[in-house]
Amino acid sequence: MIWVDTIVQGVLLGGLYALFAAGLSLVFGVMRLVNLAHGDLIVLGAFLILVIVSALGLNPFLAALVALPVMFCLGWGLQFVVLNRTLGDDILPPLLVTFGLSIVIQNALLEGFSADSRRISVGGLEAASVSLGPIAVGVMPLLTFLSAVAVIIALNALFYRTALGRAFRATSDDPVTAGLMGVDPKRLFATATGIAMIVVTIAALYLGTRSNFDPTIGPARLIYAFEAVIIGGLGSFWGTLAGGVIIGVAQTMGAAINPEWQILSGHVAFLLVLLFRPRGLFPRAND
Amino acid sequence: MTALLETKGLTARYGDFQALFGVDLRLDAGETVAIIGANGAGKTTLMRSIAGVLANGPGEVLFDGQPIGALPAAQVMARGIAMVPEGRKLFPSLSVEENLLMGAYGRKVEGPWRLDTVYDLFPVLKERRNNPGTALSGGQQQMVAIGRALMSNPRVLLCDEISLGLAPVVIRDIYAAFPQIRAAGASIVIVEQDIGQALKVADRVSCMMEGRVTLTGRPAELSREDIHAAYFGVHA
Amino acid sequence: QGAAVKIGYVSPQTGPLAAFAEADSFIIDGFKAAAQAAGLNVEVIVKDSQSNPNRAAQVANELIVQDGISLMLVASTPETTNPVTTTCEAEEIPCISTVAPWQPWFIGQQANPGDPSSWRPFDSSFHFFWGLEDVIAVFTNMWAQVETNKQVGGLFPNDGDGNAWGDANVGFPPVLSEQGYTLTDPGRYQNLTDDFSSQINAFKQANAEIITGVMIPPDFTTFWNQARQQGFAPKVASIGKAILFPQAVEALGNAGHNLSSEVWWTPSHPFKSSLTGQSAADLAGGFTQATGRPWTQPIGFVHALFEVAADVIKRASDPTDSAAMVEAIAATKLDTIVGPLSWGDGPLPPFAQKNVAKTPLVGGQWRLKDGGGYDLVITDNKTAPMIPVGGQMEAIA
Amino acid sequence: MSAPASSAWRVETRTRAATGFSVFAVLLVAIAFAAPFFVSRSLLQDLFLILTMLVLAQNWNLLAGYAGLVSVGQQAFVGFGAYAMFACVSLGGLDPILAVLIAGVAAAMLSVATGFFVFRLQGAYFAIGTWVVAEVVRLVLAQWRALGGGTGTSLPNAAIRDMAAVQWIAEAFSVRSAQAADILTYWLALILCCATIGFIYWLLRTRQGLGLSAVRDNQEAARSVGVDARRIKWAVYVSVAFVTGMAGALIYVQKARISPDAAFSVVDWTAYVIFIVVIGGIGTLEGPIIGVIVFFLLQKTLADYGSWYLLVLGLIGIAIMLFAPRGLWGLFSDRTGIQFFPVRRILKGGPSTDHQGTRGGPHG
Amino acid sequence: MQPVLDISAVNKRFGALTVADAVTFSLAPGEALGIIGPNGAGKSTLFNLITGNLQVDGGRIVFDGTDVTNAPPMQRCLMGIGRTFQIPQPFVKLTVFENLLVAGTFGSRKLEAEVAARCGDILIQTGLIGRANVPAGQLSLLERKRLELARALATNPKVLLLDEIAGGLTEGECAALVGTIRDIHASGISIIWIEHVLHALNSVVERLLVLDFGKVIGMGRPNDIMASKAVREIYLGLDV
Ligand SMILES: Nc1ncnc2c1ncn2[C@@H]1O[C@H](COP(=O)(O)OP(=O)(O)OP(=O)(O)O)[C@@H](O)[C@H]1O
Ligand SMILES: Nc1ncnc2c1ncn2[C@@H]1O[C@H](COP(=O)(O)OP(=O)(O)OP(=O)(O)O)[C@@H](O)[C@H]1O
Ligand SMILES: NC(=[NH2+])NCCC[C@H](N)C(=O)O
Ligand SMILES: [Mg+2]
Ligand SMILES: [Mg+2]
Repeated sequence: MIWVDTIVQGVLLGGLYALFAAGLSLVFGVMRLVNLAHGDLIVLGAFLILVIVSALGLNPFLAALVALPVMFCLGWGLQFVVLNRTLGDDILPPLLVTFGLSIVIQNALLEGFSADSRRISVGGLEAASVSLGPIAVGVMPLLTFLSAVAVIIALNALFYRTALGRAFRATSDDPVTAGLMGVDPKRLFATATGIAMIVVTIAALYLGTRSNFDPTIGPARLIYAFEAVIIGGLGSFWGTLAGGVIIGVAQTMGAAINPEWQILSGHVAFLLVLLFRPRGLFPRAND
Repeated sequence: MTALLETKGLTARYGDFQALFGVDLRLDAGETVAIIGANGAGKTTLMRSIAGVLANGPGEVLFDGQPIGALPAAQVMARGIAMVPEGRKLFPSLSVEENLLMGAYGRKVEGPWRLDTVYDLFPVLKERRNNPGTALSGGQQQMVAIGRALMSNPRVLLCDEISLGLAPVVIRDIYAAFPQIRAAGASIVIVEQDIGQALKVADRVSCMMEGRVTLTGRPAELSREDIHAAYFGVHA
Repeated sequence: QGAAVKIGYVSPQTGPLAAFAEADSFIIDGFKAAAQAAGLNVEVIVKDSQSNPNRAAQVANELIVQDGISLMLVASTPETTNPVTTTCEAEEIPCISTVAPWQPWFIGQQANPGDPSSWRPFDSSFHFFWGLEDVIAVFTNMWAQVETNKQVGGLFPNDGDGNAWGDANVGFPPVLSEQGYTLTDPGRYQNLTDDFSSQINAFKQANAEIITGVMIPPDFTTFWNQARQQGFAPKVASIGKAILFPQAVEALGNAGHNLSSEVWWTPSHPFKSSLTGQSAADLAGGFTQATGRPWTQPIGFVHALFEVAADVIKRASDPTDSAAMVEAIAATKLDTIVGPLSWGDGPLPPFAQKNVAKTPLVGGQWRLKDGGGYDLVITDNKTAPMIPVGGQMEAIA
Repeated sequence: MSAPASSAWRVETRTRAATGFSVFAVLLVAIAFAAPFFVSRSLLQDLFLILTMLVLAQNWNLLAGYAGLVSVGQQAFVGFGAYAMFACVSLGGLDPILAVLIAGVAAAMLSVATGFFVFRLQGAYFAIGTWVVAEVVRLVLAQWRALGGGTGTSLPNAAIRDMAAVQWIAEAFSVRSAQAADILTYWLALILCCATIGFIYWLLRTRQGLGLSAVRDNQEAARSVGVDARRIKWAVYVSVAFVTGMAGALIYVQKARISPDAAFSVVDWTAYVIFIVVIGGIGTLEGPIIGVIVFFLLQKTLADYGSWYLLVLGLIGIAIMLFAPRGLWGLFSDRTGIQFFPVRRILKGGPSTDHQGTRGGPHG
Repeated sequence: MQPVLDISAVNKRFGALTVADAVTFSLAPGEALGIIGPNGAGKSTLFNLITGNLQVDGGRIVFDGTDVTNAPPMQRCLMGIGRTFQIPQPFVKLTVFENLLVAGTFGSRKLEAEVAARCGDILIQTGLIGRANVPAGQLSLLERKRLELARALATNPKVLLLDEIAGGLTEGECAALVGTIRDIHASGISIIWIEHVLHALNSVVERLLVLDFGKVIGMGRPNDIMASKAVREIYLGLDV
């Protein structure tokens, strides 16, 4: 029974990681941009939601809704003004600029909000649980997982059912030829980052309600998000979800043996997957 | 009468390397112009400069009398200049149909070319509509590339080496579509190494060598020797 | 009078540990004013460790080598105190540290922490705070007030505090078994863990009614939420570090009610500052007035650190001479705002006698106030009867 | 196109600026060795910091700038080297100086083990792979109870005092042993730094270095002319790990206290190092030298402004990357054509003497 | 005599596209073979298979009596296969001379000092001596093509694979190039040359191989091949 519970909890945890990773996957998939500031952007989102909650007295879910357009614009501008300049064959410029950005965001938040531990409260929902047979599952982790699935479904629909998604894929294949089709790659990339920031906002909501956060907490989970994206394979959203779940389950299984191995097992699972599938589980055919 | 599309003294460079030296080209409405020239003469460079993919140096590109030389590719395309790029350049992640739909992404105007009329033009594509574009034969890929460009109902169609790497039968099939494309109202610039093919479809021919136009004329007026000289830089 | 005596002070003013240092400038301003009034010619050079142990060692070195300080003061968690103390030891500069239980401070700086026979006292470093024996006593005293099955679940991370609290020799395990408690300790987890279901399962299986440990705030929140979601409801939860600061408890919403913790200092501690004569309540009130923020426990200790500094400088034959300063520190007998302090005579094992001075410790519970927010109520004072209790221990509803 | 005529060909690498610089460099190194005689201790410690960061930066630059292996996991070797040194000294009772050497070997061995894994990955995957590997090494070492686990541990004071030559230096300079240890570690750092720069410069001037430049420019073509790209990259990866491990060990001899979070800090040992290289100019030997000086000055002037310091540092890094991607040295060298470490082989002599001279940037 | 290069039943596909279809031929020591065929026929791909830049899907490649089907490119280079790339691939940040030095030292496992003079001679032979100390990134296309040839020569090959090195040359340049290639051939190096400029090709090679859709559709003496109907139709298209 404990093993079942361990796996279920791991899957739910994987949902959280997939949520952290989905925005990264989008940005990585469309423009090969390795965004080291992703974790900090999630924290930024959490602070934004917190500010909205305390300023307008809104329910956190509504506050996240209010934050969405703000974060979209922020992402759009960031990509258009700064990150577009770093794209190219060389992987260093994006690594460096986003790392710089990560430091800037962290320290700006420290200046603005101090190092205090914060929390977005969702009241009774925090402790609520539903029982699935003999296993008690928290409502918030379940919501997190379901949101992750919803985000993945939505991103897939966007990618495979809309003209915009087509343009994303085409531009990702070949920005120059996409230009001949009337795509302005710079704006398109900005839109992609804007959408990624919408996902970031959703991730921020769950980060902020699950546990405490402070301005420096972002990078700690970034590595799991990257692992999820890479395990899944570049450009596969379902793969990203699978990657998140693999890491989540590896962590809880490792912890069940001994909590010392919890985080290590997640990393080891990642290394093992890559040892056998260096391009991830569901790589795109052409890369 | 102003030309539909005109370049005046167009230059272009790749870094330190100058690829075009003051190219003048003119395309009137309804006309088909062929550009011929050896490998590396600068034909593709000229197409790319017009389409806005390549930032061009001094010199002008006029479309309907308006300067478009400084516009990015997306805006050139939105005004009605579509290109079939050298090497077809299909999007490997997209199916045939999605590739075609991409063609209308930046310019959605009513016109003769829609998904169904493109399928009528190249019926074989309809059968393969859900295949990845890159799983087709070279000739079929070329059809997708042409169809994709047509989807925006362009006023000018730039075709770069559409016969490249294709068997003669396939080339014949593809060129068989040209009368229909012209009839539907597009003016065409084709780049072609196959001189015979070029002379057959074109109203006028320009020959390029080392970044310059060395000869222009109507096919009937041009002698073998002239062409040969312009093409290879020497008299045969 | 000659040149000013230079005091170096290192604390984590930015980064994740910054809450420990939030009162620094308030206290140092107070100290400077008081020192001047007392005719002391001192200069305080403040450095920020950025919550980073590498940086802490580096700034300590700068203080010693560049600024030529005569006395090092350092506060707040082993991550700050240990690198600074190690540096001072090597440089033979007198160093006084606080706000870290003495074991992680002392044992954490031994070359082989696993081998007690190899432990050596320090030459020039001195520490004042309580120790694990105190917090264990306080916790078990509190637990004794509530009817339980004596099954305890332990949550000890793999960090300076966690390794010390969970240590099989000096930590909780031996004392708990002595007192008839059964400890379930699943193992050292890494900080910033996102899932505690393995611990919760282990505690459920052991039917634990008491939870204890020393956690960082985000981890405790994660644990506590997950425990409630999975239907694990202990009667008592006594946690170090995580619920130290009122903001952290408030971040738990209503779920912080009746969580218990060790209490090192409150405004109701019956002590006065040897420097300013202020009572604990005055000091806390002054801080709230100056900054608009609620009082926190480190305030008293940082203040006491400067009290000792002033006292030592007054007494030292030559405050710029290391040996003289070390001698003066070792001879300290001072009633500070955190209680009486003296080195060399505490209830400590022989190896720590010289370098450690202990301060009183009591236990308390966070209680929800009617209008929102929390009060810290002292519920056990058996270990320090001079500190008044404010109520009885209550089981978590 | 005339017929081949073997005649007196000559190949030169020297430039006038470089000849001038080499005289200056020899002088500088001599002065640097003598520094303990006349500079203050705090300056000496600053110099130690600069030298060790420079070693790390030159190594990362060799890896990323010359071999195209962008690693964000160099902290694995810093930390592993440091832990190996601690183990040798605290548990094995060895002299710290010997332990530093052993630490280098240990780090090289670690790199062989991890190389099998990370060399399966390319580009951004490689970068993230190295980061994960470093995390794994950190988490594993955090379980090593004898060295304090997650708590960390300190070097016994006696170990430093009894270090070879410390007593001797203490007497010669009549200083306390802590200061003597500083002098010794400074000299070691200076030797390590000179050896690193010398090694890299030597490497670049050998045919392996030429092969490395070729691989970086065009791997396919390099393979086609007989360059074993894989072997060269492996060799670079392992030797970088060796030196990085030694630097890590040396840094921690001086710090005397270690904990997993500090020793495996991605920010301290990789991110700052990358900043240094990029600010100075990647793919040049001069760049990291400029970079480390700029970095150090920034740190000195801004460190007391808390979060603002890091904020400004981040902004400067972003600005340099966006507006001067070849770094400060690149800006300078592009304008003046000056190089202090020329590696370009210039062909002289031969039957026709009218060769065009050369100017322009270095290989990078 | 044992062939220096023996290709048997080599296959290669890119997805649905077959670019080498049971290609079989061999090259005698000292022979010069020309390969022609329409664009995209798979000529360059064939070179990539011979040099190991691409892996075959099936078939065998034997060089100098050794099976090299699975050998990495650098090993084949060491054994004596030198090549030029159709799209020149210079080491752009190295000078022209250094480009040759890389090839000379690695391609024949020698020290720089030993190969420097030979590199100098090759620079003279290929007319690049005036640009010896210029970064290769600054060369014009024609110079890049010459560099390809020079660099391949510097590896001291037994077999030289030339991919469209005469495209875009003027008559005079073309004649000079043909002269150079003849000299190289005369020095005993076997040559396989892909070229669209037929008169240049035919003045050097002894045998022509025609490739179409990855298939060998003709092989023989140049005059016979040029006269064959299949070639006229497929390669020259409709006659001009
Ligand atoms: N991206 C580039 N960078 C540098 N030089 C280039 C680039 N693209 C083309 N060139 C050069 O510009 C010149 C003109 O090339 P272009 O592609 O326009 O020729 P083309 O006439 O289309 O030849 P082909 O018949 O082979 O397609 C050539 O010398 C070519 O090498
Ligand atoms: N790496 C690759 N992946 C997929 N397809 C490829 C690849 N390389 C070549 N091709 C395709 O294989 C076919 C043959 O290409 P190849 O370059 O061998 O032709 P070629 O005969 O040399 O033509 P040209 O005369 O134009 O140089 C072309 O259709 C090309 O697009
Ligand atoms: N850039 C992206 N993430 N693209 C999404 C494509 C993912 C798609 N589900 C696949 O399996 O291929
Ligand atoms: Mg072209
Ligand atoms: Mg080819």
